[in-house]
This record gives sequence, structure tokens and C-alpha cells, in this order.
Amino acid sequence: MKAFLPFLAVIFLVLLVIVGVKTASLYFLFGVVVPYAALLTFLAGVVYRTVKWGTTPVPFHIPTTCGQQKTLPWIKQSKIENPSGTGGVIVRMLLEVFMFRSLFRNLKTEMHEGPKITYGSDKWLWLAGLSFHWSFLFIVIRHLRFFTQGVPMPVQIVEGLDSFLQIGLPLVYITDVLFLAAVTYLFIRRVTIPQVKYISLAADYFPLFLLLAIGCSGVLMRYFLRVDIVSVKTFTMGLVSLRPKIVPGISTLFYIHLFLISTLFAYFPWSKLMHMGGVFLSPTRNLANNSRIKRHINPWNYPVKVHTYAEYEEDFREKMKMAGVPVEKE
Amino acid sequence: MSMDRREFMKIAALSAVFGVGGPLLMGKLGARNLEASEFGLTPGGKRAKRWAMVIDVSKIKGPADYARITRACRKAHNVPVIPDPKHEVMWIWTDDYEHVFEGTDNPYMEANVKDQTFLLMCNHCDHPACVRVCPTKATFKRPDGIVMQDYHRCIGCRFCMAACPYGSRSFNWVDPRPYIKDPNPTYPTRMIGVVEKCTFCVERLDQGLDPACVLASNGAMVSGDLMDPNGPVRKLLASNFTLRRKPDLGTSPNVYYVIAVIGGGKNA
Amino acid sequence: MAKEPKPEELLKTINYTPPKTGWMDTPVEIKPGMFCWGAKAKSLNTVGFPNARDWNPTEEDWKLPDNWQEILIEGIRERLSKYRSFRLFMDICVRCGACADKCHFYIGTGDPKNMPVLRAELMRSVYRKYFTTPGKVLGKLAGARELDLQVLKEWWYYFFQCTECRRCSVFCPYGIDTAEVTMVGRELLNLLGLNIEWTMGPVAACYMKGNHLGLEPHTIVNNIEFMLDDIETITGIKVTPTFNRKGAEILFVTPSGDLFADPGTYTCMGYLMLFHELGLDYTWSTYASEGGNFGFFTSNEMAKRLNSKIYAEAKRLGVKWILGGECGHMWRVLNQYMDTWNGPADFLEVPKSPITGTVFDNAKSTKMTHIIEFTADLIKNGKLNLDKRRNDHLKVTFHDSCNTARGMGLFEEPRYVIKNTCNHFYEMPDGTTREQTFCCGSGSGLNAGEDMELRLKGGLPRANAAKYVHEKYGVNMLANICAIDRAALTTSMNYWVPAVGVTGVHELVANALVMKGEKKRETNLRGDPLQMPEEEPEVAAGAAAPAEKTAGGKANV
Amino acid sequence: MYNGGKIFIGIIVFLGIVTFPLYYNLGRADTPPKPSLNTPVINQMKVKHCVEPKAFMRADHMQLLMQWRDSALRDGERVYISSTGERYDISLQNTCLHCHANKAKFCDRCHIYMAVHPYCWSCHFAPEKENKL
Amino acid sequence: MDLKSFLSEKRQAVLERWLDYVLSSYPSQTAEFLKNRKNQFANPVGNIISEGIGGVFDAVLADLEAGGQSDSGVADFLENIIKVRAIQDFSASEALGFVFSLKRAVRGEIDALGEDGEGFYKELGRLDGSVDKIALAAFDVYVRCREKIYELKADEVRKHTFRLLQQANLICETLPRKGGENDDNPEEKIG
Repeated sequence: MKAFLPFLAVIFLVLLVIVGVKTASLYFLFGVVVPYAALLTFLAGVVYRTVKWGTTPVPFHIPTTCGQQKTLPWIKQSKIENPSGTGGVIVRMLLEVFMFRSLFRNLKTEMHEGPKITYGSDKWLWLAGLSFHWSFLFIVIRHLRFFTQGVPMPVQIVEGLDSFLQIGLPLVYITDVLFLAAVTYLFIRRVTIPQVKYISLAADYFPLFLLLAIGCSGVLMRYFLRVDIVSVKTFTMGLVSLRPKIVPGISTLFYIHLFLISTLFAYFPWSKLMHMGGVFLSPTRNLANNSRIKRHINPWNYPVKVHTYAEYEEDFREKMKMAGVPVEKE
Repeated sequence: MSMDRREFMKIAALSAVFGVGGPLLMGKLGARNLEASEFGLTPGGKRAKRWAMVIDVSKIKGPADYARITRACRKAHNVPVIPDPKHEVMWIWTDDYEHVFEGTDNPYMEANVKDQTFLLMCNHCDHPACVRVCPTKATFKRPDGIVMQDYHRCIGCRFCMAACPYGSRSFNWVDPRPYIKDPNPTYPTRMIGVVEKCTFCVERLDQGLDPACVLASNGAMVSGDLMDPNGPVRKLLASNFTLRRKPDLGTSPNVYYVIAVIGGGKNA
Repeated sequence: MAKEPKPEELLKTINYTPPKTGWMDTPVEIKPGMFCWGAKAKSLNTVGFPNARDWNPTEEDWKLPDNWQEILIEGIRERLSKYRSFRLFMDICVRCGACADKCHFYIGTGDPKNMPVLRAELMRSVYRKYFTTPGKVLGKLAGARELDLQVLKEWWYYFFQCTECRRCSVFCPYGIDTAEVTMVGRELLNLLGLNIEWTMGPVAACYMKGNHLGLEPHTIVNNIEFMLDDIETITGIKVTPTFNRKGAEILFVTPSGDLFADPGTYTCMGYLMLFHELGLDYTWSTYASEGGNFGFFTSNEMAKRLNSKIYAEAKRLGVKWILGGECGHMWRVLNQYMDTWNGPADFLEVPKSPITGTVFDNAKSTKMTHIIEFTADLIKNGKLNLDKRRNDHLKVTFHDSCNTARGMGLFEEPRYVIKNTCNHFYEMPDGTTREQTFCCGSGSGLNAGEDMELRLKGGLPRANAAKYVHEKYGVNMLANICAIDRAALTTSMNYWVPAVGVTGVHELVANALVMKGEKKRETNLRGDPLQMPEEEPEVAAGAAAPAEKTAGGKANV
Repeated sequence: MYNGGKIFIGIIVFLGIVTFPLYYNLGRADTPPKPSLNTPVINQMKVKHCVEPKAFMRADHMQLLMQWRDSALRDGERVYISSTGERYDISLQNTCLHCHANKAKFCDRCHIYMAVHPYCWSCHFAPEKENKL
Repeated sequence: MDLKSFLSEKRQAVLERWLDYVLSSYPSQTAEFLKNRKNQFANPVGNIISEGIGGVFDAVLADLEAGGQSDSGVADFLENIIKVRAIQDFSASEALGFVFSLKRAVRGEIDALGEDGEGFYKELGRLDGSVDKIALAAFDVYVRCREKIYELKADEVRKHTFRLLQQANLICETLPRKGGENDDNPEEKIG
């Protein structure tokens, strides 16, 4: 049930566009108003959420240390897993953000009975996660060719790399395949691994379905039910140059794709997808383990009621004297 | 993983709609051949059940003949002339008896056979080793026996070159275009990184023309249907002593060499 | 036979699909052996905590104040604005499940709510309901739920089934640390007086008397004097430590558990013998007589209140720097919190070993050094005369304590010390040591008697790894640098792998330490006869031992 | 500790990246490409038409070309009978470019606009005149 | 073929059935984890159970072979499992019920043969006898484990008070100082 409602929701979104565009010809609404509104929501929402995190202090210095600390000079420090300076933290964060270092830790050879060695299923989570995120990044960059006049060289390079296999015409993008496969895997593991199924919420399935639908509509447009991409680009260039115009002859499939992406953009800041920004702010990862070297300031540190030595001595003076422990007041 | 059937169906259905299965499914539905369009054979093209070539070695007299034939081929297919022998691209070329029919020579054999120069090309084998090894099916055998090379699919792995016992395949180590002096504008070139070879002039046969080499050989080379008992190829094979290259390898080549024998008197 | 159900029918009784009720609809069942008794009014009143009362977790009525929901929601709001970790960890979990099977309590109990992700979801679901728009609007669909009595009881039950060991945070792709959520959860529960007595009692004792056990100054002195007698019996050397002595160079602080219960006391004897041998100018304090900090398992404020005594005492006594004993959460606090709470300690000097002259730059600001760092430095500089053969009857493995592992990164120092005091050292398998170490199962104030089953379940993963090295290499001693480990693992090993004992590292040091002017040792610190290999003639013994030591020392450098 | 500065920079960088297309295109002419049909062969046509209808060709020419290529090369079928029943020799060089003898002004215009780099031309010759241009 | 050889042949299949029965006493998400996570350190409970039932099964076979007279060392395997189940949230009957489910597992395997299995039913009585014998042993182990837990609780209290008693001179000087620990020694047999 937790998976079914989000599924229906995505179907509903698709139907909404079909009805809106095909029947009611609300091109301007779905082509212009919604995308602009979604982009604004996305930008404002992400900034809002990040600022909200940013204005919450980090009162304590709580890195999770995963390697040897900086200590006596003859003991080798693990400078990335337990950084004591900014450089190490940066490398640690880069590994975390770009290689999913922590998930990778799951990848361990397992011992079975007997000499057989196999790998745990966990590496698949790492692999699928990594493929999904990298594919998504490549796909987003590739899409810039629809949003730039005189497409920048890096975008063209990414596009070239992505179609490097030169399969079919239009050339098959590696990331299209990886993206769909990875998202499908992430969905399947959510419904087949009992523990993961148990912890999953509707809010975990919705983005997966949305991404799958976005991916599928895109793939359909490129490889199967082709749209006239010159018209599409004419339209998208209108959007980014802030002179939106409806270009006739673009198929509904494109509007579905656009609307689903708009939904994703608008949904993004209010959901777990904000882990994109959050991963940078995680105090267990982005702090150096140098709290004995440099004092970490807690902005709301306040004085607390303590039991002072004087009070203590007051309580135990006679016993202390008897035991030969020096006291302040005789 | 035990999972009841209903759940399995649910997952399967969902992944079919959304997942990898989706595009495939949609691909079937959405393949956009315009309904009435079709493809067909060129009228008047030469057809055969099994294409074969017979080369009457004795009819090719000297270097000028060889040059004329190879030039015709180069011209027709924009085969580059690359001076560096390591980078050479050849569809048809020459060699001596010892190399062509390796192992069949002896010190006392007829001199005019032994000293003869032979034209070499792709043998369009019945059992082509190159086709078996190609990982992308870029090289394939047509039903009429012609072994073809699809440059669009070739990934340049060169397995076929290693597999071919006749050295019939060339790799484009460099961009060939600068080495094509006077290109034939009606025929493409190849790009760097792909393997190429003789195609039996398939594009000419389809148009009803003889292969370029056959045309330039002044009758020394004949191409035709091996399966046609009354065709020119079979007639030549029936009336001459012929050799094929390395028949013991089991590839069953389709290029035959008419060898002059004593008493044949052709060069006597 | 036909009456027997068919195999397929039987198989149907096994249901691998998740239950029809989700976790939100599965009410908490408070099971015996799995929780600690509720905090007593007396303890709470001692430190001025609100809503102090005696209550019983197994009873229906928890005697909550009428506006308890309001108090909690306000409490959450306040903490959301104070802790970025809390707010962030409420927001960004994607429920990927990487942490699910990393928790020793989940591994041991199989209770799905012991999966770190779900433990945190207990809090997140409430956060969503009251603090996020989707949660307010979509409710359960967005994973949100009302804060009702069931939820509250669930919180109490499961936040006191977390040892804040941070193993989950190692595997989380965003570094989400369930301990942070547990800590906030416990703070909130404290607003309603819902603590456990096993934590609250020591907190109250520590607040008034300076240490968790409530040892009064003369008791501390007496206790140590007993140890001194034992030391004299074993070594013939009279050790004379000082207490609350002004002008000493170093203040020594150790968890009070070491003063009191075996096998911690042997570790404590180890400190005493080592410092005596070095002639260290140091003092004990009866006021700051606790290194550990059960306040840390209660609330941040309480932890700070208890911790303040260390710097205050250092200042009063005019010492130059502070040396800390072997302890786990004590060092999490000292490493990551103390300076922030009660610093800057600018009245102290950067720790410098008076024996080797080594300056401990890594404690430049806190001015407090771990005794393992201190001892490792001594050994490296050849300042200790160690006879490893005295530990030859031991096959030792080392248990990394959660806090020194994942809140500090103290991995090599203890191993270096052990390898220089013992000839037989074996690591437990990969994935169970260093940053991936398993908790003893009793950390964060959960080592009570009434939750023994919980502790033994949580201790199983660690014990299982110890059992492996016991069976494979004959390991019979589990060394560690944590007072709670020494207490908890002794019990856990006794149940799971009785052949494996538990020791502090400095007990090993003291047993190997050849002291100036000592008599020939007949027993080790535990009073067990020393099983030395065939002794050389007695005259040569003194000379032979150091020679042996140097050779061993070199080999290990 | 807030790390406000770093977070602020992070937000600015994020906004900068996301809004990249908005400012990148400033001052660049936004002109959809107009492929030229001005070649002698096309000009001579009474009714200007391609092998298939224009709308189909705009969206699907690559797919058609691929079918052509496979048909000719792999199946040896070198004649295309269009949906209107006309017969064409299958050949990029000899059929398509016979009419569209202006690759730069026809093919390239859209391809450049869309940043598409078809690899046709690494083997197939563009019309000779253009080669020399 | 007699029952013994049949069961030796079907060892893996019977054990799989049996394991399923045992794991069905855990929450379903957990059962999957216990069954499929093979790393013995990441999943000690699952591994102890699957190894343990293997050992118990072999002991049953040995007992069948010896005509119910075997005295083989089943205790270790039983202990390993029961130690775990004694501290999990099971009543005594739930904790030990797994032994009896071996009967179901064996019958399941025989039933799967259909008519071919008829011959084995006669021998099942002997199997049941062996299983019952082990079940009785299991009760002993279970009780010992529970007793051990209470001893541990008591022991902790004793350790905490030992020094205090010592100080108060309430401990007789003649008592060996390590008295408490030496007393523990007999119990070590439990492991």
C-alpha cells in the first residue's frame, strides 16, 4: 500500500498533463507557468532549507572518527578517515560526496562455511546508488544542450562521453540505461528486502516512481516516440531567455516529461531529496577531529549550576581530615 | 527469497511499466516505420546462391596487369595508399607461390608456377573464422556467401584480423582520407579504428555490375554463382586444375586459382 | 500419517513478508530483562530535574504531568534550534537501510525497532507531524504520527536500548549518528522525569560526591590504600600516592569504577605502580574523582555540570596539566565536549611528559592526555623496564571501545602498549574491530542488573568475535581501555565465552613492569601464581629480564 | 559554530550552477535554425518533397537513415519504397545529398544548434563542392 | 534404504526446513536477515542457529545409528543455540520448541517422497525417541543458562560491594581474596 499510492500519484500526474494539454490545450499553463513556478519553488526552497540548517548552530564537535587519530609523531595518522585539518576534511567530504565512501564500507568479503568467498548484497546498494547519482548528474549536464545557445564545450564533452558506445541512432546514452536500471534496482530492493520494506515510507517510493517516469518519458522521446527536438529546443530556449513562447507541434509526451520534472523540482526541497544539500553539512563528517587541539565554540554555551569544591568540602571536611586529605579551611 | 506469486506479479508489472522493461515494450508499440514504406532489392542486380571467384593466374601477365586490377579496386572503394607498410590497407594485393600456397611447394616443381605472382583477396569463406570471433556481429555472412563488414558496428577489437588465416583484413591505424588521392565521391571511406576488407564489390553486384577487379582483369578473373552448374565459375572449375588457399583449415574459401599444368601448354 | 499437514501447508506458517501492521501500528511491549528501572525522585531532586517522582515502567500509569505533550513539543522545538545535527538528521535520512543490520542490539535482539534507522524514525515521525508541512498535511502518508502515550513509552523503551555507540554512523552515507537522536530523545524524556535509575543514581552521586559510585573522600583513600597493600604484598614496594595535593604537576582523573570493582581495580593498581616507578609528580582528587560522565546519558547540561569539576579542580590545585585514565565515554566527552563546555583551560600548560619530554600537541587546547598515549610514549622512548614473559600465560586480544574508536580514533596506541607487554596478541576478525568495533552491549549507562538479557543480547556480536579468536588462537584475555567494558564484558564473557577474561591495558603494563627494588614476584596483580618459563638462576634473574626486554622492545619498534 | 560563511558560499555556488542557463544565454541571439533548401536539384522540383513527409523527416530522419543503412548493408536491399510509393536508391551520399547538396546549410545548421555530432561524415563524403569550400 | 541413510542423504534439505521452522519464531524482517546474512560476525545469531542445528541433527543421526544408545557430544551445539535463545524474548517452551520441530522437518521431507516414503514411517518412532532425548538435554541446558544469568546479576552486585565489605572488615581474613572468582570456576563448564 505504501508503494501503491505513490504509484497512483505519478499516474495521476501523467493523466493530468494528458487531459490538460490534449483536451484542454493548456499549453501555457503546463509549458510556461508550471516550469517557472517549479524552478522558483526549487531555488527558494533549497535556499530556505539550507539557511535553516545553516542558522542552527553546531554546538559540539562530533566527527565520527573512522581511522587512527593524530597523536604521537611516530604513529601514522589516518588523515582522511580521521582528519585533523581542513585538507583531510575536504578529501573525506569529496570521497563521501562523489564516491559514497561510507556506503562502500559495506563492501566486505564475507566468509561462508567452507572456503567459498562471496560478496554481500550490500555492494549493490553502493553500486546502484553511485550509478544512479552519477547518471543523473550526467543527464542533467547533457540536458544543458537544450538550454544553451552555442552549447558549452564541457556539455558537449559529457554528451560525447555518454554516447561513446555509438549504438543506434540517435546514439544510445550509457547513462539512460544505467539510470533506469539503477532506479529500478533501488525500487526492487525496497520491496523485496524485508527490513528495507519495513522501514520504507510512501515518501520513499514517490521519488522513485517519479524518477522512473521521468526517465521513461525521456527515453521514449529520444529513442521510440521521437519528438522534433529542434522545436523542443526552440521552446526551452524561450524559457531560459525569459521570453517564453509556445512552439506548435511538440508532442504531449514532452509536456509529460516537463511536468514530471517540474514536479520533481517543486517536491525536492520539501522532501528527503534535500540530502543533496544535507550531506555537506553533516557534523559527523565535515569536522576535523581536532577538538583537543583547538577549542570549538558553542554559541549558546551558558553557565550551569555546579556543585563547587567549597560546597563539597563543606560536606566532607571532617571525613577528609580524618583520611589525611588536605582541606582549604581547617 | 521467497515471495508469493501475487507479489511477484505486482513487482513484475510495476517494473515492466516503469523499469527497463518499459522502453522495450514501448519500443515495440512505437516503432515508427511509416506504414506503407518497404525495402526492396535493386532491379537487375546480379544474384547468386553462393558467390565465388576464379582467378586464372596465367592470364595475368605482368606487373602492369596487377597494378591495373588493384588500382581499379582502390579507386572504386576509396582504399587509401599508405606508404608505411605497418599501416597499409589492402583489399586486393599480390604475393608469391610460397606464401600463397604455403606448404604445397617443393624444390622441383614447375618454375612458371613457382615463380608466378598471385592476386589475393578476401576468400569469402563458407565457414569464416572472422565472423565467429566478432563480438559485435559487425562482420557477418550474407545468405549469398559474401562476408561483409559493417563499419558502423565495428569497435576495432581486431579479433577478426587475428582469426583470418589469409591476412585479408586491414585495420585503419590512421585516418585514411589524406591517403586517397582522387576519391570516388559515390562511395564512402572508412574511419580510423575500424577493420575493412574486400566486399566482392557487393554494391556493384547489386546494381548488376561485375566487381571492379573482374572488370579490370580483362577476363582473367571471373565471378559467379558456385551453385549454378552451368555458370562460368563451374565451367572453369570443371575444365581446369584449381587450387584454393589453405583448404585444410576447413574454412572452405570461395576464391579459386587456375594453375597452369604441364601439358596445359598455356605458357609453353 | 495423512493427518500430518503437507509440507507446503507447513511452509505457509512461515511468513517472510513483513507484517500487515507497519511499525507505527505495532505498539511497544515493555519486556522484562530489556529495560532498567525508572529513575527515583530522590536522584532527580538531587540535581534539580523536573517532574521528579517514583514511577514504574511496567505499570500503565507513568504519572505524567498533564501537559506532557506540550513539554515535549516545546523541547523538540528548542533542540531543533540548538543542534544542527538533530535538525539535519531529522531531515535527510533516505531510509536506504545501510545502517539496519549494523546495530549490535538489532543483531542480538532481532527487534526491528532496534534498527538504527527505525530507532531514529520513532523521533522523526513525531518531528514530521509537528514541524513539517507535508507531515501536518499528509499525516501518515508522509510518515508522520501523533505524539501519544504509546509513542512516549516506545521512546523511553528504545532510547534506553541504545548505547550511543555510533557504529551506525560509520556506515551511513550522510553520517547520520543515531546517538545524536538518542541523546536528544533522552534529554526530552528527562523533561518528564523519565530516566533510568541506573544512570540517574550515579549522576546524583557524582554531582554531590564527585564520583558515580558515591565514594566519599575517605572511602576513596581507603580503597586505594587497600590496593597499595596488595601492591606491597606482590612487589614489596610501598607506593605513596597523594590526594588533593596543591602544586602537583599533574592531576590524574580516572573513572571511579577502577577504584571499586574487579577487574578495574587491577587496572587502577597498574596506574599506581606505573606512576610510582616513574616518580611522577601527580595527585589524585577526591572532588574530581570521576572521569566518566553519566550525565552525558541524561542531558547535555547535566554532562557539563559534572564535567566542570575536572577543570575547576585542576585550577584549584594549580597543576600544569591533566592525565586521564582508561575509559570510553569519558574520553568521548573529554575529546569532543569538555573544552567547549568548560574551557578554555588557559590556566594550564600544554601537556609535556616529564619523563620523556614529549609535548602532547594533540591536546594543545584541552591540556588533557590519555594515559595510553602517555604510556606508549614512555615505551617508545625506552623508559620502562618491561618483562613480557610475565604475561606469557595470556593470549590477548583487544576490544576497541566504541567511544575511543569512533569518537577519537585511538587505535594504535593501545595495541602498541599491549604488544610491548605481551608476547601473544591476536586481533579479532575484520569488521569487528577499530571503527567497526562492536559495543560491549552495556554502554551509555545501561549496565544494570535488571536489563541483563538486553545486555547479553547486545554483547553477543562482540562475544561472538571473541569466541572466534578464542577457538582459533586460544585467546584467553580480552584487553580494553574502558571501565564500562571491564565491568560489562566480564559479565558478557562469563556467559558467552567463560574461558576469556577481561583486563585493562595498564594491568598488563603493571604485571610486566620490572620496578626498581622490587622483590621477585610470585603472583600477578590478581594474586594468581606467576607462571614464568623455567627461571634462570636467581642472581641472573634481574639482569636477564631487562636483556630480554630490550630485545623484545627492539623487535616491536 | 555556524560556518555561516562557508554555507553562504555554498548557496551562492549552488544558485550560480542552477541558474547557469539563465545568464549564459544573455546577449546570445536566440535564433532557431532554418535549414536551407536552396540547391539546384531541389529548386528544379515542381513539388518540393523529400522521401517522406517533412514532419516525419524532422523528427525521425536519423531512424530512417539507420534503417536504410541496415537494409542496404546487412540485407542487401538497396531500394526504399516510400509511404507514397516512390522508389529511392538507398544511399546517404548518392540519394540524400543529391538533393541536399548543401550539408553546411542544411544538415549542420540543426546539428550545431542541438550540439549533435553525427559521425556520418567520418566515412561518408559531403558533396564535393562543399568539400572544396 | 533405512531412515538413517535417507536422512544423511537429505541432510541439507531437512536442515533447511528445520531452520525455517526455527526462524519463524522471529519477526519476519529479522528472519530474513538471520537466514541470508552469511557473515558469521555480522550475523552471529543466524550463524549460531544454522551451525547448531546441523550439529544437533548429526547427533540425532548418530543416535539412530547406535539404536538410541549414543552418548555423543550434542551438548556443545545445544548450548550454543540455547544460550542465545535463553536471553531472547522467549518463554521456556518457545525457546526449546525448536528441538521438536526437527520431527516436523523430517516428516516433511518424507512426505515429499509420496508413496516411496511409506517405508520410513515405521522407523520414525525411533527418531522421535532420539529427538525427545535431546529435548530433555535441552531443558537442562536451558535451566543452566537461566541460572547463569541470575548468577551474573548476583555476581555484579557482589563485585560492587566486595571492597566495601573488605573495608568494613566484614570479610574474614582467611577467605581467599579471590574467593568470588574461584567459586566461579565450576560454572565455566557451561560454556
